[in-house]
Amino acid sequence: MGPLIPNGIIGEGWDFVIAILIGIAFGFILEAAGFSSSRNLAGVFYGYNFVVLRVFFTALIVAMVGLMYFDYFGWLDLSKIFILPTYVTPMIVGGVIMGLGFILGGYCPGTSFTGIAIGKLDALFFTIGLYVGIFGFSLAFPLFEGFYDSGALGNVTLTDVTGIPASYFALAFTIVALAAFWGTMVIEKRVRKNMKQYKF
Amino acid sequence: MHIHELNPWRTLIALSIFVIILVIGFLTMPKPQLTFEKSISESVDALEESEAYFYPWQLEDIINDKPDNVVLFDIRDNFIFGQGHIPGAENLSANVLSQKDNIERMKELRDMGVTVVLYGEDELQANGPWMLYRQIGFNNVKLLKGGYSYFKAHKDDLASTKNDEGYKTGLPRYDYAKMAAPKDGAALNIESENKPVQIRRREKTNVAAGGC
Amino acid sequence: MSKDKVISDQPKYINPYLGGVLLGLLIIVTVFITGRGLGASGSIKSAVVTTSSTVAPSATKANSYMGQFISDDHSPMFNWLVFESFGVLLGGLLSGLIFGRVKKFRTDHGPKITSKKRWVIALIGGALFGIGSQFGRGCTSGAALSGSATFALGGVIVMFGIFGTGYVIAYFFRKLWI
Amino acid sequence: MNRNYIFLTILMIILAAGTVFLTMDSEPKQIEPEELLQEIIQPTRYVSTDQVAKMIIQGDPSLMLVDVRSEEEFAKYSLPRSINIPIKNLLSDGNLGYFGVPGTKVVFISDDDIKADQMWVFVKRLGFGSTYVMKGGLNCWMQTIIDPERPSDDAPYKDFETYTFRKGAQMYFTGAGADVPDASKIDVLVRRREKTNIASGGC
Repeated sequence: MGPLIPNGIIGEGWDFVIAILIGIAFGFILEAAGFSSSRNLAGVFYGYNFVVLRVFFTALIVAMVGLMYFDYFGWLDLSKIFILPTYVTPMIVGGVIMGLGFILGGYCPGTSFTGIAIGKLDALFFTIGLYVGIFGFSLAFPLFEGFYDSGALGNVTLTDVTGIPASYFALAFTIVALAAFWGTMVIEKRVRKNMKQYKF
Repeated sequence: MHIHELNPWRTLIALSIFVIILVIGFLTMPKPQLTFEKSISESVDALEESEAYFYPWQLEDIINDKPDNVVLFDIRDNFIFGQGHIPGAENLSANVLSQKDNIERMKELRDMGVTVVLYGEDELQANGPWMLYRQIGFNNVKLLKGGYSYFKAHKDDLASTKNDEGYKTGLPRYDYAKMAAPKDGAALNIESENKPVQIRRREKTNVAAGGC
Repeated sequence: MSKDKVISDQPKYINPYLGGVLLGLLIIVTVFITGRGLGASGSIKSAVVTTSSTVAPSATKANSYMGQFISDDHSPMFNWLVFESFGVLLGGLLSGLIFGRVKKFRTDHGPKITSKKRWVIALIGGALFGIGSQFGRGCTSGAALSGSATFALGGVIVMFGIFGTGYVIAYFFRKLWI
Repeated sequence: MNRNYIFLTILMIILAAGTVFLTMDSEPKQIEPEELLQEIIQPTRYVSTDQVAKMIIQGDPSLMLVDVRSEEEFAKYSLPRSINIPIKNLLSDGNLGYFGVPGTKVVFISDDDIKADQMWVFVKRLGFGSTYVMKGGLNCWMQTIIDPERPSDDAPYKDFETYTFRKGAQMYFTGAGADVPDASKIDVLVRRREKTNIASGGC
């Protein structure tokens, strides 16, 4: 049955309507979960607020498990969905740079949009920074064009690389995530004892 | 300080909805009527089992005694079946094999321990359906060696076919290499010398076509 | 005791696990409908390409990076991710209105830094994130979350890259936040 | 309240563990038995020896002959341009890579047609299309192509056409520099009539 649009069940014309609706839901969830505050987001690295870890990993395991069931029911053909292409070294470097940007900026692109929506100036500056960064990247692109395309493995999944069935990864991620949830609950309590209240 | 809602009851509701969707998925999942019981490699090996075949000389007992534990199914179509078939055989045309009630019938026969013998005009015709039944777990289904045409040719003396090679398959009937070896032109043309034209009454229309 | 009372009067965020479950379901729905996951940084890229090609069309086309996102049929803004990001803005606004968090412009910053300093740092952080997201083929939502959810190797690499680095260097930037 | 979290944790682990059992049965991709049965009862998979001979002579690049006999037998005699995949080796040595190539027609060959048909069923079960069985197998090949029987003189004209083609094919495959028995008829073959039913006298 699914994915609906690539399979032509929903016409291409609905693409952008659906995009807006999905975006609204995405933005609502991010904002409602507290992702519109950079202090909440940065808290994950300092142990006073693990909301990022909780939302992120809960979403990850629910989506992973759900997609596997959907595939099994025949509702969704996992072989037809878009798999992010893998470029090993650029992705590691990109991840490291993004980690640095996350600590400094306190947002990631999606959350900065919700921050702007409720009037956070730092979110606005972060978004401007994003714009500047991507523009700078484009201008300097010829310098590292070779590096950008290095380590290409194509659209591979974990199963393609390791040969281990996807379900084992889903189970492993779930167990690690749940353990992290219980662990961070304890950490958060301890760290918060010494913290001042902050406004949001 | 608690800036997040700590009570997880809404989470529980959300996850329950997710579980309900999954349960619906399980319930509405189209359950296949048939599934492959044997893997490909198992099926390849199973082709060697002699108990999977039914031999022409075994038919004699069936025709004379009409035992309850063996059923003959003729998979040719109804019209050809009407023109002649093995005595006691039932017609089950290939194109109705996958119909639900026929599958049910096959399951019943399997559960009752009845051996089902499939045959077609020749062995080839029934080969596919027979293989499919074996692969989906009907181990009581056998294939009649030689098919109906062999039976028809030998129906008066089935017992003697025990020693006949005629129905066996998978054997070279010629020495291919020798036969296909380059010949000189003369040898080839001996048989094709023009004979004087004789007007004869043809016994069969397609004799000349040289069927195998 | 009184302090707790003040807090309980304030609007709360939803339970993080509820947010997670909903977000997970949203990813499933998104993949189910569109065959691909969520994303955010792609819309900024579209904005960059659009402004750049408006200001200097030929230079943009000549740029080997931006050039690949230009097509003659339609503007780069006419893109799935741009519409989705627009929806994110609306959704954030909606949630802010419902929970009473839409107020006048303000800045979140750690207790030890000023708002102005926070802006500069946010700008630098954003720029870094922008560069990183191009190398990583997506940001936290596009690559790390949706990518990992579809078991893509790249998504997992980016996810560990971001959070791993974050924890390693968090100590050096603690003054910004605590 | 903590009890609820424990409950959520357990629920999530059960859901995730459930996925491990889901994927157990979806090993190599194969078509549903009903679909296979539908394919099996179609007689369109059979091609005659004449058709195969014609394709070989014309050098049809889309033709791939797969001989399913044993290696020894294959070594003794095989059709030109055929490859050997005994049924037992179907799943090994990357042999599956030969099938499902767009634009090719795979024809299975064995001594008679049963083994080839069995191979066809397995390959079909794995979901590959464009596969055929040479009816009658090599025995029929010998009878019709290598040693064709002259039709009786009052046989229909079509039989003679078939015979002429087979005679030409005989020379092609045995490499005999024979005199053309009836030169005008061979011309008919050279003109490559696409639609004639050379299969008329078949196995």
